[in-house]
Amino acid sequence: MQVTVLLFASYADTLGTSSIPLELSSGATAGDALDQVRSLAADALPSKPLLAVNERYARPEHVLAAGDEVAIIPPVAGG
Amino acid sequence: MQVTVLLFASYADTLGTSSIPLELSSGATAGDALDQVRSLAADALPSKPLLAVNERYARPEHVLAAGDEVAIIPPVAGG
Amino acid sequence: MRTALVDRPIDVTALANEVASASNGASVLFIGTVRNVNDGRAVTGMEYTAYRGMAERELAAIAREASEEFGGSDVVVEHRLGALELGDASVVIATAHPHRGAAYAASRYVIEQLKRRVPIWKREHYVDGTREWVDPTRQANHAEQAEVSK
Amino acid sequence: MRTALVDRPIDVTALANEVASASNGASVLFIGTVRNVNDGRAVTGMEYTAYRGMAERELAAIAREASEEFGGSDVVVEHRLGALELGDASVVIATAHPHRGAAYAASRYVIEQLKRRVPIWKREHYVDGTREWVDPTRQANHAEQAEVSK
Repeated sequence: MQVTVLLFASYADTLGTSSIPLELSSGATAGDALDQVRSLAADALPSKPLLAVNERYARPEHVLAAGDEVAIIPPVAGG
Repeated sequence: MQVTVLLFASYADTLGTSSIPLELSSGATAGDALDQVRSLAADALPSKPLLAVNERYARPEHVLAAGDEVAIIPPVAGG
Repeated sequence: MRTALVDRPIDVTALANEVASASNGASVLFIGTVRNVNDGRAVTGMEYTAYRGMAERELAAIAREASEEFGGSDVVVEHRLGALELGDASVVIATAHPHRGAAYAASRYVIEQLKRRVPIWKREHYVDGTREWVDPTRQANHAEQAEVSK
Repeated sequence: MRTALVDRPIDVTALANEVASASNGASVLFIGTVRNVNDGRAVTGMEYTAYRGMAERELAAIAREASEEFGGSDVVVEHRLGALELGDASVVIATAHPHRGAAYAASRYVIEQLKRRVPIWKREHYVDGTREWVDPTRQANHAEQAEVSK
């Protein structure tokens, strides 16, 4: 199944892109998506960043569905 | 000696005036000034209101000097 | 730092600008307005009066205390006197500081002390045409009695 | 209740008016502005970016929570995105309630939660021409180290 991983701010700079399409096997989790993206970045991303699935915060164990939007969230700095 | 007693808000309404000149003997206190004004008002003023002398809060024992401005302060309601 | 009793509408934006600066990351504005209901009675307007000299002195002292106690916060306060209509601002407190904790704390300090110490009084005008001086000490009793009678 | 991410300057007066009403005796405005110094470095400007859909959703949730937790306070929040100059308001939070305690508490709740949960990021531009994404978790460490080294 295919999901989209979104990157922001410093993480987008690190990867040189703000969006990565990923092909994952059925039953894959948000953490699996993170691991794949980290391997693309030679582990330049932290190992336990905040994650969101479809615009809601989610745990790494969250099981993904085809078409999900997974976001890797750098430390937020609003205000 | 002469002092001036100032009245405000409900106390001014009760006494029908906002300023009363008082003749007091030397050594008289803010509390003495209050007692005189209360007797004018048939004790319609409370017995222990806040007092000020020359624009600063003062205790009833505060000894007055000629020309002092004594204020009897109703419960404040600013804001 | 500036405090004043004023006899005209308070310009909230002007006060916000007055405390704003490139070194202050946080501003807090408190705006007190005339409510249409107080202590359970329908209000149509309000009249504020003060022991002017003493009120100015106390208000200035409170602003100084707030600034000293909370990291040198900038503090500007205006309190309006005279006849006010529903929704009019009776008091505006503007505080600012590099960090928000101090700006909030200074704001809160000023309004609590103002309500305790500054010799200002207000007379409410009610829908039935009557007017009454507000006595916060008596209102507290009413509220307590209402609590008890529930 | 209204929350928004905006790409233009925030109109503080409009937000104040939006929460003002004849039944609310107290309004509190929090205004966060771009500071000229952060974490000890001279700043010349700031760039805000967001995960827009999620940030809007989180911001709305926070405003709802603040209103529910603090007596039905009115809550209006705007957070600006894009390029900001020194002194520009990045966020304005307006809360209002018949009583001031709830208005202050709701205001504080919104800014603390916003800084914790809303996916917004900022890149500071420094005097020396460099730019850096702000990481509050790393700044906290710096501050702690500074404390320890005193």
